Amino acid sequence: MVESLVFVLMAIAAIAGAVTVVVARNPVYSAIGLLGTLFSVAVLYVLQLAHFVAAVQIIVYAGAVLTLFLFVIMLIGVDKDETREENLPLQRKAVIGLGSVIVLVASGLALLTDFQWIPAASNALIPEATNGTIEAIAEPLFTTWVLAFEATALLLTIAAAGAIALAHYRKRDD
Amino acid sequence: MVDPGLYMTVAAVLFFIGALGMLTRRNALVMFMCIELMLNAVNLTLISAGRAMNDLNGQVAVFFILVVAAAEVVVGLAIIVAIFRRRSTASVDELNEMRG
Amino acid sequence: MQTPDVNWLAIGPDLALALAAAIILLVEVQWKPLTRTLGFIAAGGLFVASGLAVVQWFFAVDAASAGSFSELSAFSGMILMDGYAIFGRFALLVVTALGVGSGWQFFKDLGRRGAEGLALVLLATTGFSLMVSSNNLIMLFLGLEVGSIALYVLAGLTRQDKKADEAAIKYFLMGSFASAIFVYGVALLYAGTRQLTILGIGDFLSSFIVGSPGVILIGIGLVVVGLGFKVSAAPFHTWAPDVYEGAPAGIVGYLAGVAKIAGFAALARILLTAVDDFAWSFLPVIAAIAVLSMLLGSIMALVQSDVRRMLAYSGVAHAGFILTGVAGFSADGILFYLAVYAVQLVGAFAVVAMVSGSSGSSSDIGLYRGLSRRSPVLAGSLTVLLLGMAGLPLTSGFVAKFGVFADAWFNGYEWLVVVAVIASVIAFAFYLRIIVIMYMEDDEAEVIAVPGTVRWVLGIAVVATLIWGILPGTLLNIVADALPL
Amino acid sequence: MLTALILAPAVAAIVIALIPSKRREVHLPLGIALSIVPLGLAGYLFWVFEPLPGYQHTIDAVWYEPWGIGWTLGVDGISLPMVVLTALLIPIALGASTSITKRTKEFVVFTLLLEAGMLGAFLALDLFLFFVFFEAILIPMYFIIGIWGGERRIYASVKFFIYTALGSALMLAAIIGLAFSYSSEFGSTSFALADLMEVTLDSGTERWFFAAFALAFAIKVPLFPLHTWLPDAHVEAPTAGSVLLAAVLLKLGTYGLLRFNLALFPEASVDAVPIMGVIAVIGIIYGAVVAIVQPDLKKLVAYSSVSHLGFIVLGTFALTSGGLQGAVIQNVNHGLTTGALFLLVGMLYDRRHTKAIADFGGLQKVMPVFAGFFLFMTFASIGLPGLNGFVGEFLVLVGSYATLPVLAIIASFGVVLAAIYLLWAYERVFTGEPDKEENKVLHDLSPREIGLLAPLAILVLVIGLYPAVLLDKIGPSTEAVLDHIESSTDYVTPEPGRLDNVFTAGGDS
Amino acid sequence: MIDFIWLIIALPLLAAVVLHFVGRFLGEPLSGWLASAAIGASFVFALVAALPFIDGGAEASTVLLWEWMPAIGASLEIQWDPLSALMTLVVTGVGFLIHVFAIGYMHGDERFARFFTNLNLFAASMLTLVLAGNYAMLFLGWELVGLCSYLLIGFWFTRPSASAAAKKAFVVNRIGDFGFMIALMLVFTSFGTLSYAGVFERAPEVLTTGTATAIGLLLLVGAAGKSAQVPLYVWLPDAMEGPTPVSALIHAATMVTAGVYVIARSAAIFDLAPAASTTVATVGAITALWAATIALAQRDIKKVLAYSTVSQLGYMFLAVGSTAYVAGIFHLMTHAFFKALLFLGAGAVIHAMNDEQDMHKMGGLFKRMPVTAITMGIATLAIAGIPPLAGFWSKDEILASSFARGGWFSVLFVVGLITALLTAFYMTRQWVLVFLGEPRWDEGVEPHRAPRVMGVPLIILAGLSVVGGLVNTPFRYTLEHYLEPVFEGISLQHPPEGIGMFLILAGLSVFAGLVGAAAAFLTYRRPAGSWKRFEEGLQPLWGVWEDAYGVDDIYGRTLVAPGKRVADVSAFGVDLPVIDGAVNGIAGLFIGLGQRLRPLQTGYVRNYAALLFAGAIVVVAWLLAGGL
Repeated sequence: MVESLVFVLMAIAAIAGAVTVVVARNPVYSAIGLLGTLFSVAVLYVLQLAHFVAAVQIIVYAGAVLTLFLFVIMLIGVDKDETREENLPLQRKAVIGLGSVIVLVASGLALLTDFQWIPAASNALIPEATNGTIEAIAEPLFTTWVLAFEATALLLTIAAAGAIALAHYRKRDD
Repeated sequence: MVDPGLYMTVAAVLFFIGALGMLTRRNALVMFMCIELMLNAVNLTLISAGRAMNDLNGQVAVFFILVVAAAEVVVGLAIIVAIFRRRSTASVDELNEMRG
Repeated sequence: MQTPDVNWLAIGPDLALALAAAIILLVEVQWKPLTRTLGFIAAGGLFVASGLAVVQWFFAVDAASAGSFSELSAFSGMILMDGYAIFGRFALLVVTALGVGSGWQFFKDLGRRGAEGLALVLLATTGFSLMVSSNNLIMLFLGLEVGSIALYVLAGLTRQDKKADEAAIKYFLMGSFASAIFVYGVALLYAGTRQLTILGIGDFLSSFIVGSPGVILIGIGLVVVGLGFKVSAAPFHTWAPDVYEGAPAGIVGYLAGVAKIAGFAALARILLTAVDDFAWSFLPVIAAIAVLSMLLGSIMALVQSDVRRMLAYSGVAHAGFILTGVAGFSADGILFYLAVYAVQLVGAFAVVAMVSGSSGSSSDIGLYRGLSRRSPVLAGSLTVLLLGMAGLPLTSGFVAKFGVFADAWFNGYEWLVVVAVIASVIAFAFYLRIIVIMYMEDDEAEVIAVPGTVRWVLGIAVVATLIWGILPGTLLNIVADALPL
Repeated sequence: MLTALILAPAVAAIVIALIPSKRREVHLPLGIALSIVPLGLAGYLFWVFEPLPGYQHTIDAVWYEPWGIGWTLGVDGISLPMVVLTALLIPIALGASTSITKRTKEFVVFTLLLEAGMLGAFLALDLFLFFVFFEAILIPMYFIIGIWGGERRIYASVKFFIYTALGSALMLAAIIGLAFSYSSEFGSTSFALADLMEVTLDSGTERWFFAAFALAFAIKVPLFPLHTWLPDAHVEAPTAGSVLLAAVLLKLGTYGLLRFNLALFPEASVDAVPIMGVIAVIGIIYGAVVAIVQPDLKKLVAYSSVSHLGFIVLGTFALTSGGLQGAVIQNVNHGLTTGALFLLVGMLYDRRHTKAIADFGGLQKVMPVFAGFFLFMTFASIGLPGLNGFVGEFLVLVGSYATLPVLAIIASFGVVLAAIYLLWAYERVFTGEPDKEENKVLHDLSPREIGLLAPLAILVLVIGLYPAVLLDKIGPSTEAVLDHIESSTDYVTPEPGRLDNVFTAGGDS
Repeated sequence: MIDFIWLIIALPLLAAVVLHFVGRFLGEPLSGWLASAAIGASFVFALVAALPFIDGGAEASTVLLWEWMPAIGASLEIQWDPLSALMTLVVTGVGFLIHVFAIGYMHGDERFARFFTNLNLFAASMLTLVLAGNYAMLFLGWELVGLCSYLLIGFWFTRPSASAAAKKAFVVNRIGDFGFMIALMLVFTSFGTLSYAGVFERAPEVLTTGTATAIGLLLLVGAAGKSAQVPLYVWLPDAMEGPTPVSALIHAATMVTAGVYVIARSAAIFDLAPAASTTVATVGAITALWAATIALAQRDIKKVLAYSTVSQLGYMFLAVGSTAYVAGIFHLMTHAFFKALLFLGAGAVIHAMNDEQDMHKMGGLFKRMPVTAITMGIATLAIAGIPPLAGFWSKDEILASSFARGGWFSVLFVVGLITALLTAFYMTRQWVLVFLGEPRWDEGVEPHRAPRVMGVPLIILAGLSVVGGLVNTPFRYTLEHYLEPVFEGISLQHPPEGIGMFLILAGLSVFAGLVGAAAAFLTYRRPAGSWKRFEEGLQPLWGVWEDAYGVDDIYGRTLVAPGKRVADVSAFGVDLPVIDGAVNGIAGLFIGLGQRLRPLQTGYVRNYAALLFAGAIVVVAWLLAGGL
């Protein structure tokens, strides 16, 4: 009962945030909207016992990433309203068209077919199985997934090296 | 007890909002946020699905996707900054020398 | 409390590359050595990696022949060490070596940032090599991102040229968009099957009949789109021309080659082994994409005036041809095509880089006028490579095309083959255009001096093109063992 | 033996490629010298060839086993003449190329590669192998036209390349299809002609495959209305190029029709007889008519080729021993006469740097020997009995009358037209008083040029009077082709002289 | 002997080859004598070989030289029988004389040797034709003589008119050959062989009347081309551009009679096709009259002879058409004598008059060149059919035979009779214009007596023209008996029996001849003014005759010009714009398509994303549609 209530609220909040991201004319507002979405999605995680992931979501996203975004926005000073005049005549039509097609397909799926999001869903939920505590996550993370975990190291190395290579200007460079 | 399908639907909606954002906005940063939206949708999907199937791997996967997102952000912002340095704009509409 | 199942051999090559990259970065920070020194380190890394890959190969072949397939999956099923993966990895290594060799001038020009450049190249290769060998779709996604992100950076690495930014940002935004789509597809596949591993999905689908496969189908579709982007198949190709044109000439060959190899290797593996039970439903789509790519690519290439864009569109067409092989539903045709095409591509771009200068912006076709006089080596090898891409007999390109066409026909896609052969004839037209310019129009511009590394790269590419064209068995016999688990 | 024959020119090409471009004086002589080797081999081959049906000196080496492709070579009465002709014309073509001064080395290399390719195409008995050669030939020819050609050489070379490639592309599809049918019938893949002849196709598929092959070869021949690449290619190509193009490359088309279409798709071939016959005859008349008013000598000869090759196709699809023998021997004849005519035009061009008929007149007075050769070849090409052209055309006409009487009659009118356009051209170029100053100073043929033409002239005469030298070797093979068709379809070759088919002979059905 | 029969062909051929290569060094007159010697030798050889036939009883024999095109029953084989022997003798005999004459005539020409090369080549070809034992070989000779005629008509190639005439001759002949070839196709399809032996024996059993008629008519087409019959005669008058000996040898004595020979040869086939024979006869009669009328009004001395040749050939066709083959061959022989003589005489005159050919500019030459005048006079009488000269006997036999055939042929007989009258008229007119009356020469012309080398042949031929007719008189049909074995089993048309009938018919034709001759003599004996007035009086008919009914430009307007237009249209109206245009059009289509598609690649990331996303949706939708 509570779950459903929270779900509904958070779902609405998430979508609202998302919409803000897309429609807000000022990047700063978009960032705020994104923040909202991230939070509400984090809550939805919690609703599904993904505690650790939710935490990471808040820390990494809301904490690091979004700050970074805002920082860059300020840095390059695009914190002003974006013009709405469209220099691609077809673009807006295309977007609307695509949007309606999606709605069409989706409703078609929902109404005409017995579409199941999770055909392999088990009818009995076992909360312990998916209780995403740190231990629970850590165990597969460092056994089955250890290689993937190592691979993330590469990712970060690249991110670092790449960022430096792109943005960091040494002397004697050009 | 909420039907996991609903979670998935919310995720789908988020995903498509993000996608449409990609098509409408011309500020690289915002487009980029839309991508973050899409990734969030993916995460939500994974978690909901995993929960419904009593499988923890979903959550583990989400962890990695988060990392990827973070890395992408770093590089992406670096590129944007680099461009801004030379062109002092973040509007990709002004980056269309190459076409045809 | 189980312990991680570590298999050093399985990740040996990747480890070697990653180490080389790390060493390069550290050495750079510490000693600021000559780029040449770093080059040697990179070469060493590549060499060791290749050596280990060869070891893996023999191990894999023995294991396969012994029937002990369990030995071929490592890290508790996270990655595979089957012939398919190793072949793909080896191809990546070769392309990397050739790419670095041909783009050497570019790294030199980068000055201090050459270190990052080299490191990123090696890391990208590592990522892609993990991608082709991974069994777990999330792992595959990781590899994909490792590679892609590195490529985004590489595309924008030069500062001589504003086009590079444009290329980088376009590549980056589109790439992230595509990866998001791809990973959503993965998520949906997971939702549909409770499996994240390719083999797992395969077993699941072949052992259960899914009542409402809708979510799985959507998943397949999105995965196809995401990887279709990487291999620049129409209509997901739009980034390719701009990136090829904008990115530094010295790196484009590598960039294009590895993306194609990894993308197709992954796509084929997923389609052929994971969701093969849905072949009946996705093969028509694949065929359609193939047709679109072949025709659009060939026709658009006809009207390009910039050689790099032309090669980009020809790349689109080639994606179509390889997809024809996918429609033929047999891995070996695809692998062979990938290998020979990637080599030709890197070779061709080596020439392009020489003509328009490593980080030079323009590669207008006019620059090639009378090239046969100004540099017979470049003109001659480019001719051979282009003829190879065009698929003329006695070049590997012909054997490759023939292979995929035959597969498609044998799999009941006669009409696709007919379209494909016609498209390949259209393609002749623009390959010939370059040759015409080089040989049949004279222009006494300055002579181009070709450094040794490039000579080596071209020599290898040309010889490979001819050898595999005249004695295809030399490679086909290997490919025959390189089948996915 | 055959392998050596194919490799000899290839090796020669490599040898010459290794000589630095600076030593430009050696390339051409050396090239000619080396091209004597394959000629010798071909001559030997001709000498030891037994006049029997079936293939001789066959080689069957595996190329790539899983695909069932092989280095399968063999020579029979149908390919033998073409092989000899090819080997003979290369030294002559090279000898006629002294006027080529830029990039001599590349020129010689390409010519020799071309020879290797052509020999391979004529000797290949594996469809994959054949296709490889068939397509590979385009490359050197493309360069020969494109680099050493005339004003519009690029247009011509690209047109030539794309056009012919388009045809062969569909053939490739058909080849794959054949192999597939074979593998689904016999379980193993093979591209060997002998194997694929075993395949049983349903008539629909067979017609499609026939069409694909026919298209490829029809473009190569070229048959009306697919001929327009030919005049351009001829006009622009250098002398050697034109000679080889007309004498050998086009023959790949007629040869292919005879060797592959008839052998692989007998049923469809029999059904296609009227169509192919009509197309051929249209070509004969049309080519001749168009040739009449051509202002350019090379174009005129080119269109005359269109006309003459129509005879070959007509003979091929007449499906009588006369017609087939005529077709095969006409392959050689057209090669000799038209090749010689292009040589002559080329020699004229070297002196005067124009090919326009209007620029000449009264040449017989200034260069009688040249005029003599030209007239000789003209009459050979008109089909004067006693010269080779007649043997082929007469065999074809008389042979095809039994099955395609109406077409044969129309076709024989092409002989009249041939007289008109060639003699008119001769009249305008050679007779009258030489009026233009630059024409009065032209020097007659040099001994070298006479040496190039003499062998052709001798062959023209020998074949014209004693065609048995070829027919004896051709006959058994063409008979074998007929037998194959008769055995695999309900077609019966009409026997002239049998009372019951005096007037009901064949008919167009 | 018979095994070496091929020498008859080989000797002149050899001489031709030798002359071709070394003639330049032999020079004049040696090369001429060599040529003459060669053909003379074959004459002697032929004579010896023919003796057995003359005293009768010898079998015709066939010698196979070698297989030519076995697949279509074409082999090179020589048929040695009375007919071929006779033809050989005529060809070699007359040929020899003309060769000798030419030595004088061609004196001083810089291509003297080349002339004799071609002349010998012609002799060899003609002999191939007549000695052939196989239609294919016949066709070989048939075409080779055509070639030689082309070469010799255009011998003075620097004259545009000459080379044009040469081309015309060859092309028109080709049109005839077109029919001939189809005939051969029919023959082969019916018999499975082309050799005389095979064909003639089985003809009755194999051939239906239809086929026989078809073959016959097609042969006629060929023959009409070669023998200058209506409507294909137009090339012969132009052929007079060639040197006069050529006209004499090729266009009077030998080549042009090939048609007659072929029809006589194919008697076995025509025997089965009466309709074809009738056609032949009719064509012959029409030609005879048609050409005769034209000949009346010609001013060019050679043109008169040319048209008279056409007309005489018409007689021969009339003969063979009315199945009086012997008569045809007989006339062929006699005509060879006197027409050759006439041409040579004309040649001598032209020679003497410095290449003047217009008879209006001659006259009074009798005193200057009596030999020529007398010999030509004899020939004129001969051709006019005045007994007992050769022409009388042969022409009379033809007329008599056609009369005897009755029916339609009696109409043809009348035509022949009229022609006889006209012939006498124009021949006499010519002789008188040339030799009698007051000289009308251009100033500076000094006619001189012909050299002996030219005179002797004239005299010999004159002798033949006198006695030649006696080989086949109603009193003794020697020739007929001689040729019997050739035509055995074939119904031959003979002149009516009985001396009375003969006298009547002979009387008629002689009367016609005398009337014509007399009329001409009286008209043209008088001074130029008067006969000019006479000719004026016959206007406009005379004018029509003079320009030969304008047939040439009728052909020009109805055939040549439209043909050229067709060629022009198809070359520049169809080939380039339409067919080639289509090819380039398709190529352009793709380029255009590409250009049209380029804007798709806008360079805007949002567009790219839109495209990609749209693609994604399509793919997904398609998968769902297919999968559910």
